[in-house]
Amino acid sequence: MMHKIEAIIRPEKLENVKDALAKAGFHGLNAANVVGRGVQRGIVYEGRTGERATVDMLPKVKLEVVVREADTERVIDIIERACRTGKIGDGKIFVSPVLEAVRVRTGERGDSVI
Amino acid sequence: MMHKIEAIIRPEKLENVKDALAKAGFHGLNAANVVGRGVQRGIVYEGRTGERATVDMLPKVKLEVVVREADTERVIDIIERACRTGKIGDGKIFVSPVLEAVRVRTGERGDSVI
Amino acid sequence: MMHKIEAIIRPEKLENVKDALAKAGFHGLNAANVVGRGVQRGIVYEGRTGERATVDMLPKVKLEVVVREADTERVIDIIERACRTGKIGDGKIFVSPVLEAVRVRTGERGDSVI
Amino acid sequence: MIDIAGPPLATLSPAVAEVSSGDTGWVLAASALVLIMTPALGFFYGGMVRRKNVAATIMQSFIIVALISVQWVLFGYSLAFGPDKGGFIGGLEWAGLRNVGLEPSDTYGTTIPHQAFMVFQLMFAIITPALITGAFAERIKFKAFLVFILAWSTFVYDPIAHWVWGSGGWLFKLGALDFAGGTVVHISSGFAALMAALVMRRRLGYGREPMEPGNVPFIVLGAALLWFGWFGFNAGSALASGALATSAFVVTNTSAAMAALTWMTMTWWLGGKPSVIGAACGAVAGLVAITPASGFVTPMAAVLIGLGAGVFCYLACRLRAKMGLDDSLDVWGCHGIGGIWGAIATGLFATVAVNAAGRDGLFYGNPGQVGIQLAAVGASMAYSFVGTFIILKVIDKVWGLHVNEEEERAGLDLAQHGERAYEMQGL
Amino acid sequence: MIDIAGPPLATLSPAVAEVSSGDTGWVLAASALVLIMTPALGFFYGGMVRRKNVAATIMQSFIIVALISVQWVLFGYSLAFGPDKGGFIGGLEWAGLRNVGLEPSDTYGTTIPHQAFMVFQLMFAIITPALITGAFAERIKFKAFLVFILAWSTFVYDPIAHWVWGSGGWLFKLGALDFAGGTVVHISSGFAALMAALVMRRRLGYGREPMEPGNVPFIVLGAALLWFGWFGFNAGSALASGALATSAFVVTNTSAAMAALTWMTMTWWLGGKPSVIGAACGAVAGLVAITPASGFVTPMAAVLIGLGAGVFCYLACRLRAKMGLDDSLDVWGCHGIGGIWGAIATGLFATVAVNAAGRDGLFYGNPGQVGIQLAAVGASMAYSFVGTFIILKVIDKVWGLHVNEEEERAGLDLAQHGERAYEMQGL
Amino acid sequence: MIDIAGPPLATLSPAVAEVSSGDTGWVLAASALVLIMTPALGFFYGGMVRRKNVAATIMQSFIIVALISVQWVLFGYSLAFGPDKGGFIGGLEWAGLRNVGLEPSDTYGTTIPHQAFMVFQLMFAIITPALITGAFAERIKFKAFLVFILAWSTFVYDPIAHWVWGSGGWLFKLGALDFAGGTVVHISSGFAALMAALVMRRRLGYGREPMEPGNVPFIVLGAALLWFGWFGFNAGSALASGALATSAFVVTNTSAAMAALTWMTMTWWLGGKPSVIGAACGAVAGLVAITPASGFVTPMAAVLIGLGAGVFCYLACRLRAKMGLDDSLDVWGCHGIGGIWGAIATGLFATVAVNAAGRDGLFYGNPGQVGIQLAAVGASMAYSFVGTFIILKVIDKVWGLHVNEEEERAGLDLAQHGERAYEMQGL
Ligand SMILES: Nc1ncnc2c1ncn2[C@@H]1O[C@H](COP(=O)(O)OP(=O)(O)O)[C@@H](O)[C@H]1O
Ligand SMILES: Nc1ncnc2c1ncn2[C@@H]1O[C@H](COP(=O)(O)OP(=O)(O)O)[C@@H](O)[C@H]1O
Ligand SMILES: Nc1ncnc2c1ncn2[C@@H]1O[C@H](COP(=O)(O)OP(=O)(O)O)[C@@H](O)[C@H]1O
Repeated sequence: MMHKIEAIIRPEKLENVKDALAKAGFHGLNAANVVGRGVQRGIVYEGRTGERATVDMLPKVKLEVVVREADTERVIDIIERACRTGKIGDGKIFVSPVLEAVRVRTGERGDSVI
Repeated sequence: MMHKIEAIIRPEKLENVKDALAKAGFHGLNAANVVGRGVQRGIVYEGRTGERATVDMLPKVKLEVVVREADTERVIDIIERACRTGKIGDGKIFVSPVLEAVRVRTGERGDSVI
Repeated sequence: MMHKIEAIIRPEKLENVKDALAKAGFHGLNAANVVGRGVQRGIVYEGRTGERATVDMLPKVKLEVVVREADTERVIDIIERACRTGKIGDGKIFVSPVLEAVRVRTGERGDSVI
Repeated sequence: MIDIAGPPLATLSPAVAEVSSGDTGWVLAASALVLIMTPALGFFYGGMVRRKNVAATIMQSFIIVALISVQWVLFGYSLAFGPDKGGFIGGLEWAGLRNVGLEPSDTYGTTIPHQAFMVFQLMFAIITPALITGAFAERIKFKAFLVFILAWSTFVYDPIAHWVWGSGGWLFKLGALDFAGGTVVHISSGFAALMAALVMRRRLGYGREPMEPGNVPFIVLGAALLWFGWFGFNAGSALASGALATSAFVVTNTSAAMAALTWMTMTWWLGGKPSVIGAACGAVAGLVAITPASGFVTPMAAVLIGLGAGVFCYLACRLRAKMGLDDSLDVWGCHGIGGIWGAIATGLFATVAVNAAGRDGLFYGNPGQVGIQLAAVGASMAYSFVGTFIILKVIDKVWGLHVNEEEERAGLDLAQHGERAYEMQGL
Repeated sequence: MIDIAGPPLATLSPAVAEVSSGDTGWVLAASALVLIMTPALGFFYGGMVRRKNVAATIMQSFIIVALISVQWVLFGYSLAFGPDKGGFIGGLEWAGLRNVGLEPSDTYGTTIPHQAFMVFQLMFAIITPALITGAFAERIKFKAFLVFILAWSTFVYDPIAHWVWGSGGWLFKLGALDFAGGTVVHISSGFAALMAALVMRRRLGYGREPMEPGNVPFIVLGAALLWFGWFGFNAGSALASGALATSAFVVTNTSAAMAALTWMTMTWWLGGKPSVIGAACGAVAGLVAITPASGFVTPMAAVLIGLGAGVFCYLACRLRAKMGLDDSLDVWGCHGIGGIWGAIATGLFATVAVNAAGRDGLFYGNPGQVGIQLAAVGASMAYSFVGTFIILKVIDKVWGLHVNEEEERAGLDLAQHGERAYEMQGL
Repeated sequence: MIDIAGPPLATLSPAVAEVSSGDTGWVLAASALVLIMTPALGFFYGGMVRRKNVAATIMQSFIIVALISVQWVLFGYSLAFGPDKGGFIGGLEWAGLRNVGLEPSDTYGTTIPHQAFMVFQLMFAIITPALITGAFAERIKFKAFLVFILAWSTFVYDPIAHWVWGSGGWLFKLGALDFAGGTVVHISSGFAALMAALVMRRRLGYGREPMEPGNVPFIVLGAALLWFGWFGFNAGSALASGALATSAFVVTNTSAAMAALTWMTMTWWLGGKPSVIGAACGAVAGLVAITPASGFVTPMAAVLIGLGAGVFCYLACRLRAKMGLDDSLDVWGCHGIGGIWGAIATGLFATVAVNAAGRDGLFYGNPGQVGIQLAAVGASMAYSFVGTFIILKVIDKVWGLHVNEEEERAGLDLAQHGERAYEMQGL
């Protein structure tokens, strides 16, 4: 079986984590822009003329890596290390099961394609 | 175990559902822009000079909330109520299993982090 | 049970695959822009004045279709055929379990809603 | 457009009715420059609103160009500059431009075709109501907006223009100095905006949700084109090419520059960072403040006028925000306060050394001028304030002023015009 | 650029060869104003296409400025205005601007340097082919485009310009009134566009997929700058500053304004919502229609001309859409129909009260003028129609006109120029 | 602004101190045109940077307009044009515009108000330092930037302007031909840019990550407005309307056009596709190269000058890239090399047939002119190079030149100004 590791991280950390994963041999991944809310309830936005408002949804990047079950811990570890600043807003990682993987180019199946 | 609740909703309902979830104590969530097609097969787009075309992919927001299994029903309920207009295009909610959750900031694991 | 089929494909193939799915009766789906890296490590970008750089994250579309377990193979097959060019970068398909589906408009549950 | 006591000089010599090709060329060029200011304002404002409202906001300025161009030709010009009726309004004798021909008028701009004066004035009639649109941005119904503009132009702008610039106008006779429209253009629109912000409900989420400007480059584009066009506005108001136009050109540039630097510095100091939008707003504030003074003051006075504009207008905008008033794009702070500061500054810094046809101000030994300036300010302020109130209330009763909540959430671009500003990036 | 029967007035007095500084200044300023119109057109068109084609569309207008500027200096000006050959074309005696110096010509613009007339005319030669680009937007190969523009300019524009404006040109002699280029510029390009839409295949997905405009603010920016520049186009065509230029300026503004209001109202009425793009297109249609009339009609006539432009051009665009013709950005509806309406309207509303060197139209007791106008319309229409057909067919044979499907899907920005208009937001 | 040997012609006839309305109108219009060039440059540059830096980049140009406008009035003009001190610098006698009035100067622009000359010159003083900003784009601290601009203007630009244009300036006396500022504007800024690229560290990821331009339409918008404004720059430098202004106008347009075509062709040939950005850069390069020559050469010479600009500047930019030098937006390639080519080309193609007050160049039998041109080039190049080095080093020591890594990653818009260019599309 495979796992999908979804990490919701600070946008500015994407470069870091991409490099770290590549170094460890994990090339396959995809990422998208999301906005999110967590313990980090938002930041104060100060307008043109000093008015304040709270932005509760902050821009994040959602990184997805599908890996063999055996690699899950290693990948989590790499992501954690690459993304941790210790401050609120560092993000979350979620792991979920993946039943099958297909390489579109060839039709190959299974965890060899990832 | 945890569940990931993915709700594909009308963009204009995001504000509503965010507030409703926060009131019920669910702060953690993320959202992204998607386009989708469902029973609502599309709307007619009328061009500059009256020509018509059908847009079959409509803009939606995909909201993701990871929750403890025990909270799943409550969260579904909150989302349903906040997003229902009764008209086609209200959206769908999908629930899938999540095996693990990690807080990047601290390295904590398990359903206490969500 | 249901499956979520996530396909990361070339953006220019979205039109194709949408049509093919509709023809086979699969209307429900959603899609989003992502960037991704895989075997296709990137392309060379040539700047204004001839300087080169490698873009390792390429724009892709992530298509999601939730289907009845029984339809999984057919949908994979349709996607594969609609998206295959045989060249690196054709993309990947991942299948994962979905426990529940809800139609927001009516509150209906189960695989009849998809 | 110099307002001085007594009958306009030109009327004294109605015989000199020859068209000067140099002056006409300059006034036509200046008219084109002022024309581009209103679409420029559309971008200045359009860049400040959220992206769901950018097209609608630009549209408001653009369509005003069209609307007032027609109104002016049909009757607006006649109301403002036609034969005087009791010092308050012009008659309809010139409606449809009857009697407004290609020979010079014997009253206005006596070396250029009467129609050249008419079209130059038109550009002022266009931009003034357009300035107000910043006050009700992102929430007004398009239909209500159109009616408002037409009514406001006719019942507020045209009379005030007559008072100040029309031969026979009562403020004209009082001896107020207003070279290029501080009172008529900026104070009238600035206080109309204040009233609009008082009458209309605030934008949904105002003060809670961030209302981030949708497109900062558009703001700067608009400000730059406003600056560019303002040379026509002020230097064109000499209605001739030469020394006075040059002087107006120089002080206009100087005040804009100084105010841009000042406002930016204020944001740096009070807000922590030098704001790009602040620099753009500052330039506009400086242009506003120099407008009435532009034919009467020296470049060094312009430095001070710009400095004052940067400080006063910025503080006025902050004050407005603090009071929770949703004058969405700070028309009052910029044009109302900038206009008042300019009118007063004219009373302070004016000198006949720059313009023999003008008057000296306080610092040149004529303290009385400040009082006259304040009278002109007060009159147009009060009239515009009350007039705007009545017009808005009537419209609200008859058609409703606001879009409904759903439309406001969706944005005016889609809700009012059925067009998104930018192609939906629907993959 | 007044076309009236008989030899041009200037030739009667070749002695008066002195440069007027006022007139030259105005013509240079007007030339600069017209220059900016072509990039403005690029934005007007660029905003209407989908975002994957915006840079390529803007590029088409921009590179035409460059291409025709060189063509004109090398031989284009000589073909259009050089010594007449049988009423049909100018000779190559002035190629490379030989004999085109800094003294006034004894034929064209006799109070300004000959090169000033040449460069003013150049701006018209630039914008005319640029107008056509709206017809084949989003699908033409860049190379085919370049060849087309060069050939069309040389074989279609230059001759027609000679017929109508060249001394000795046959339409010139016929007595057709065309102040600033209704026939030469708008009808020729409008019908070239129609032919292009007939010859070329439609955009992929046309009529099925929505083709949402990529950037509405750019459309308005383009329209506003076109309006601004059109003052140079029309008022500059007086080739002197003064009463005639003023009159042209005023009617230009009035017609544009009225047409913008009208078109917007039509979209409100037939489409349900007042369209921003409609207001912009309307302004352009009004500018087109007033072009031939701009030196001959009164402001009130301009109101009616603008009204007609708004109604007729809008309906023409809808008709075009209904016929499934992919004149992608409605060049024919705007320029072809607008140009015809303008030419006819000139025959209706022209009056020597405005321009003694002109003629009266139908409403001023000269019904014959309409016929002359129609002859000029018919001739340039037919010539442009046929010429465009031949050029396109030849190019299609030799290089192919269309990008391939894959390139069209990807967009011309990437496929033809290797550049995306906006940075990929690759996170 | 013609630099010829001997005392300026005007000083010979100080009696003729009357203001010409035609000339003044043209110079004011030209000043407005040049003013818009600097914000235009902001868009030209702003479009080339990544979207996270677009507002900050536009801001740099915009705020320079403000900063130098004030500097110039306070002391800059006096340093550059005030009473000569040893051929090297002007005195402070004209600080605060003392003695700079509305009568014509007896030295500069003798038919226009002295302030008109002053404000026209101001526009050149504004754009020159703005050009340099392309060299350190996307990484300079805003505060350091402000100090740099103020210092560079004062210590580098003002002296060089004095040498070349100031009456008494040593290069002026040498007999170098520089009609509109090839040396003063382009070579000085181009080599300042080269030095900036040498002193400052490269952008993070330079040469590894793609640095895709954020907004190509803005690049073309900027280039188009630069082209438009450059008519004021070059044709305005005649300081009068008439034949010389016309000639400058025509060659300016021709060179820009030819260079745009050439650069585009070079990218097609060497890069595989005709680049939109290339066409825009080419136009600018052609404008740069024609600048010193614009009052002295024929249109056919302008074709060759444009051709050379397209080839040489493009190759210079590629060379720069190959050397790994991060002159981010190719200021050196465009302005440094374009300026040198223009200066030399002036020495080659100048002819008194175009401008009797000028000189013949090599191809007209005066080989010595090339040497004089090279002397002027060398002097301003060397002075600017060294001056820039010192200023940058001092600033780096005192305040630091670079933003830190985190700020650079986040982009200058947020890091330096706290404002995003485009609204976060936070759903
Ligand atoms: N329960 C959840 N479901 C989905 N996404 C979540 C959830 N909780 C947090 N997130 C995402 O994770 C991001 C970071 O969470 P946050 O609580 O701010 O981090 P931290 O735990 O370090 O303070 C949020 O912005 C949100 O996008
Ligand atoms: N089978 C599916 N898989 C993935 N997404 C779906 C599926 N069916 C519907 N959706 C998403 O849900 C959205 C709303 O569905 P729709 O059928 O229009 O709603 P309703 O059931 O209320 O009519 C669609 O736009 C699409 O994004
Ligand atoms: N392990 C993975 N996890 C998540 N996404 C992946 C993974 N591997 C590949 N992808 C996605 O699939 C896309 C196509 O993969 P690629 O390897 O380039 O295709 P191919 O196998 O045809 O060469 C990538 O751009 C990336 O978005």
